[in-house]
Amino acid sequence: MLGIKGKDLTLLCVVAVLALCAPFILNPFPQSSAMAQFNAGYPDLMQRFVIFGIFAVGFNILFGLTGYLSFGHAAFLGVGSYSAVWMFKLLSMNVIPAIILSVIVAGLFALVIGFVSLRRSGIYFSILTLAFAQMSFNLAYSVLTPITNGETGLQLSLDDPRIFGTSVSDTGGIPVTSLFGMEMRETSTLSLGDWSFQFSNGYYLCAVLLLVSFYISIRIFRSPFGLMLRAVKSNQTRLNYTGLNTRPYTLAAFVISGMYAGLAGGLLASMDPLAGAERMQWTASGEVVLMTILGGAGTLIGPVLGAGFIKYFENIFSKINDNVLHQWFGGLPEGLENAVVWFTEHFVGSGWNLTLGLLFMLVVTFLPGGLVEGGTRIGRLIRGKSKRAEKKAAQSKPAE
Amino acid sequence: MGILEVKNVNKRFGGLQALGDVNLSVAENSVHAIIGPNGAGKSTLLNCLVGKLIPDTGSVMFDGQSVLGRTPYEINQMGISRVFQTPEIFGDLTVMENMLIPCFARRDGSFKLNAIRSVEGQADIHDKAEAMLVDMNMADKRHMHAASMSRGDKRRLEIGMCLAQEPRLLLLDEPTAGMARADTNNTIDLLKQIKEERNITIVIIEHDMHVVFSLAQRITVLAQGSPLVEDTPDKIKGHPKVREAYLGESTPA
Amino acid sequence: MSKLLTRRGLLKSGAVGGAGLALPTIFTASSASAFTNEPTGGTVTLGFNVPQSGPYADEGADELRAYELAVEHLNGEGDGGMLNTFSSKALGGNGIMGKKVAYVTGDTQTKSDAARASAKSMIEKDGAIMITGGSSSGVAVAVQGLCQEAGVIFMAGLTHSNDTTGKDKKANGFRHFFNAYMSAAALAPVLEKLYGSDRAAYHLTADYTWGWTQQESIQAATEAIGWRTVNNVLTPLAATDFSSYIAPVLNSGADVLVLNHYGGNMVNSLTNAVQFGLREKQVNGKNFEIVVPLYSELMAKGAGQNIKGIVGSQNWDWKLGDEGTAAFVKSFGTKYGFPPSQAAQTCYAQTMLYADAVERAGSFNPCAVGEALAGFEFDGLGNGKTLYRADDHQCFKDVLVVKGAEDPQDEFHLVEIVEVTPVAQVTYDPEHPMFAGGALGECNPGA
Amino acid sequence: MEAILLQVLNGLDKGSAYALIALGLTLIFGTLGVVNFAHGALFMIGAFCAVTVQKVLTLSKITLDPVKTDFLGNPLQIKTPYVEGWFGPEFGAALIDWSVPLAILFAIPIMLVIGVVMERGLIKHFYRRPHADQILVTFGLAIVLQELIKHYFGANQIATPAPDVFRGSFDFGAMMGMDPNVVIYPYWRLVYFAFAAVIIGAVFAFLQFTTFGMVVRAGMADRETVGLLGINIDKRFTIMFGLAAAVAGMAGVMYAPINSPNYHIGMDFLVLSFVVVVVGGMGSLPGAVLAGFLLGILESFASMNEIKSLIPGIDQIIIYLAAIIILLTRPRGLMGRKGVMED
Repeated sequence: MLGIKGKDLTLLCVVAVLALCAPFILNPFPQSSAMAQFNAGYPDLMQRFVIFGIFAVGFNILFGLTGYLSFGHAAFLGVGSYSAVWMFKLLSMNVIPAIILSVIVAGLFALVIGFVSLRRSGIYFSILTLAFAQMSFNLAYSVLTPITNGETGLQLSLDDPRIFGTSVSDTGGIPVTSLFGMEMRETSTLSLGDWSFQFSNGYYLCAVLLLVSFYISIRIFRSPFGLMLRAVKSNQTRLNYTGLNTRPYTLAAFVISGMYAGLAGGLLASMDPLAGAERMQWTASGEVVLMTILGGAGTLIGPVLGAGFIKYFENIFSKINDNVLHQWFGGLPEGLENAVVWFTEHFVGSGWNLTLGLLFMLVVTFLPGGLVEGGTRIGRLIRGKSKRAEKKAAQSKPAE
Repeated sequence: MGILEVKNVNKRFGGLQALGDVNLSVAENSVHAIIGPNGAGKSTLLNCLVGKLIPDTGSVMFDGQSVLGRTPYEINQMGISRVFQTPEIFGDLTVMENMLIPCFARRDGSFKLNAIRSVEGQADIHDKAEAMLVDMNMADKRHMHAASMSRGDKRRLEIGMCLAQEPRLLLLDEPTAGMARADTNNTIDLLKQIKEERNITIVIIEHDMHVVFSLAQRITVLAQGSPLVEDTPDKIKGHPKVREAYLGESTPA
Repeated sequence: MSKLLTRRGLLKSGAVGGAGLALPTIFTASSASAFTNEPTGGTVTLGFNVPQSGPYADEGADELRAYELAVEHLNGEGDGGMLNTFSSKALGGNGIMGKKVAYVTGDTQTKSDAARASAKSMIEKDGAIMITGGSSSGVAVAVQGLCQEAGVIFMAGLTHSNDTTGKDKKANGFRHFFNAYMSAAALAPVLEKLYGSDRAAYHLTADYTWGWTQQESIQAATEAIGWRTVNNVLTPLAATDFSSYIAPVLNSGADVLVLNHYGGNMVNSLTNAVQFGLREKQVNGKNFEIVVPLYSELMAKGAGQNIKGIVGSQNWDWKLGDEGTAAFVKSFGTKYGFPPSQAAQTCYAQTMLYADAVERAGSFNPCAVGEALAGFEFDGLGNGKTLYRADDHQCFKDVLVVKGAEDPQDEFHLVEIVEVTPVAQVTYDPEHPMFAGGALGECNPGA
Repeated sequence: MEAILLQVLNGLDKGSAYALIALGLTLIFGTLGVVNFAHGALFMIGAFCAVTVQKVLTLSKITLDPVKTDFLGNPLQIKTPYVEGWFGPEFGAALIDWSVPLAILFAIPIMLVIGVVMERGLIKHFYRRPHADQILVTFGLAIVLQELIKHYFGANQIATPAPDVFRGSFDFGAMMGMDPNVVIYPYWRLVYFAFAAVIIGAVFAFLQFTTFGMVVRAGMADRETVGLLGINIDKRFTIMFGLAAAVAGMAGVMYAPINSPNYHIGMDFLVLSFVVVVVGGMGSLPGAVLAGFLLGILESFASMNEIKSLIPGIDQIIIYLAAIIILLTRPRGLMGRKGVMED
């Protein structure tokens, strides 16, 4: 089906089911329970999961396959966002032209940066991409403010000269982004007893695009092009002496992953029409690197898992304050309650970064293949089969 | 006129004359060996043939076309394949995938954005790779990680990958270096078989005289960057200058 | 947290998504409520969105302390703080309109993106009816825009850029903090008094929107008292070492250095300037002076000894003698052991003002609340008589000119008040060129 | 002319900071091949050694003032540092005043231990892992260290002044016969420059002239061969890690008076130090130092008003622009070795 089969097809179906049912899956706890804090099934976060999933899937096409570690991919996401917002300002509130433009602009930007950076490999390549992205960020924050609106970020205003559509909506506000009249922010709520599930148009647009992106990524992984990219990672000398020119292959991978980043940026802007310069900072580029490695570089599903993992901690753990903790541990004796709260406070609220840092270390130390490996191990445990020998053979890295 | 014509090639590295006025003519469909002591310039010469090094002066013509100024992949696309001293294969990929790559390179040229159709879906390439694996006697290893194979198998795979490109000239850089005797013999047999079954010119650089004398039709002896003699194996064996310079025997007084 | 059975995100209309799903339960059509996150249970949820990571985390922590105190007071716990001195008596210590006040917190990371994400989660997930907090103008403008679209009220925290209530003003957004223009208007007469009217100023300006608006304001105000502006040099946000910007100052003919920096930039540039010994130098026969237009307690702490004698402006200071300030300092100091910062006071006041406006409007509807706040005159929240101007939702009140203390008695006395500039002197026309170009637009209740 | 001289001075000073940080990083990253994202955190911990020493020295005995009151109306607490009680007010005050230089003595052993523990406990297991894994684990470590510091010292910057004698600046211009105040430079920055020169010199001498250094240099060039000689290169690499941490830490201590440190100061320097090391060329210590000074001087020149008015915003990007140009014209940076971290 769809030109893919076996495990890949299963994987795509699993991702499809997960993505479509996310509003249920991410809201497992009843509203009134103390655990409701851990629910992640609200539109903004679900959109972020999916959008950063797309970003990471694209990054993985470059990094996972060719091994070229770009430290400047956030620049493409940022450029995508800016293009999309400009499209909303100038053309129309329909998300389609905005997303198309953001993919194209990010692709062109990636073509230029990739063309220059790919003249070097290894760490030299990483630093070149980093340098380009940092230049973009610094300029966007300061000198380019007329285009980027600098510190605040580019946003819509009431006097945008929109060619198709109005500058001001009927209610006197700024028009909202839509897909042929279907508003992106529109959300329906389903209440089932103490549970309530939110279905947002925007989320479903993102989810569909994630599936498309994921599908394309599978096709690329399984194509001769994907094979060549893996060959680039494995042995460039042999590739050259097999009559293949590595540069166009790596450049194509770079541009494709830049376009994925542009798509993610365009979607971010479509869900919430604001493009901030921080999106291009090195920390943002570093984040997608971390997502990919954390999930499992070079695997299909890993980057999506990594993206979800990091965004979950950023958005859910940072919101747990001592007030919440006292509610949770209110049943304990006073002294113990305070001790537990004091201890837990290190890891939540303003300490969410600490938890994330510790988890990075734990995952990479004990699960060398990232979260995907964790999944495989659990799967093996469940099936109860010891495939250790087989696994070892498959994993052993080349000695030379 | 041979298929490979090297004329007056000079190459200096700083103060060292690595190659001095090398002339070489390799006849089509022959096996030509280049021997010489360490530092004689064998590898430098080979690197000049494949575009890794550019000679200071002189010309290298392959089938009437100059290879100078072309990159390794362009020269390869002209029909020259190279086997390295240490097998250069795609260690992270399976044996089958290793074999697929040259097949694609043969069909699609140096770059093609073939990103949608799956590898499995391209039956012509698949069959060709499969056939080559069978030829190389490696079909049972097709799902193995290339890096986890023995040195001899890696060499066999590398040669197979070169052949899959259907080159007109195959360059072998000490193909049996570091191999056990059994592997060496297997490699010799394989090369003999290739010589018999395929229309292909082979240039081989080798230390192991056993290998050289069992394969080569002509031998060039390099010493200190320049050709000492060129002749048939039998003549070379008895040549006094060669014995002195290379085989390390002093000429009887 | 709030125990609402149904919550809605940024919704507009009917149950489009659910039409196809034949489920045996109710899809709550969003039109059921009149505005976003209408509180239906016994609690009302406020969203406190402050920096918890990044360089402003301490400022964020102080804001959060103030919010927690405000919630206590609103719910009738503690000593009531400024509730007792507030000129409006609508609040009775029984929550807001009888509903107990609950709150959620989030981390802005001082990034527009992260701040918006955090605010969105408060609105979509936790059902927050009002968002407040923040420690930079970029964040304030970004979150204000979001609240406008989502249909909730935004009560800005610390934001000093003219744009927040200038070209980026929004009907749903309100600012209690003062702005760059007001700083300049308050500072100029004091500077004239202290340093004379024949001065040449050299500006170092953080190269982003807030820095520019402050520089523009200060330049205009100082030139009006006869100063010359020798140069204005933009410095990168990421700069940590300002030596190469400061080194040429002495030789430029300027005798005053104006540092249009905030936070880490300000601490570093001031430290660097003092290191260069600028303050001991004589130029044009006058003592060289340094001015830091926007001060904060935390920055003063970070710069340590270097702030001695340096003049700047503040929105509020705990050493003000009025009744409201005293009450606030007492309840804050008793609870936390140190006096509140100006960020804390602004955040506390904003929460009180919001709650009071709801009570007076008799509704949580943002439009009703906005109407109650617009043009509202009050006293007793620490800044004396204050007006929430209807034209741009900016508070007008006295502005403090302060100076780094020469010999502080303890770490809480790092700055001393030089002058309290009366509100009349810092008031400007809503159409002033520095604020022109935006429009409040219509208030948006969301639904 | 004066302006140029001034910016050369500035550049040398900035450069010495960059060079010092890059030197430590290149010992780990350029030679051991470990991508150490925690290097900035080591610098930061060094700076907090200075903060800690200052805090310890100012630990105070509290007495109540009979007259004055604090902000809540309670009697004012007067703090007298214990050191002033023990050693007399004068010597005690001098000790506090000199807390930053004193912190160097304190920082060296601490940083050595931190470096060694870090290598033995964590990094050791990652030598043979892909660089990506190294990035993840060291980045995680950096966050953890940073958050711990934030938890105990707060997020705000903490003023750590240099001793009083180094206040103010030296007038180079006057010395060279120019007008006074034209070319001035703060004393503490001159100290920093001299300090950096000494440390850099010491590290080079150590690697050049000791047997230990010889083995390490050989090991950097070819780890396996040295291992075959029966020399335990791993142990020496551990010590190298400690050394690198100590260099980073000392750089941090001495930097504290220039910019009041906060928990984030390491991250601010991290990216920059990577750029410096790579521009210098992987595996080359002299390269890292050279690149540090070069980028420092370029950055200073770019911030000159004359140049800024020519190309607005050039000071925002100069380091990155220079890095790009250098890496495109010199494939392995200024002095990089072939084959180090090129794949």
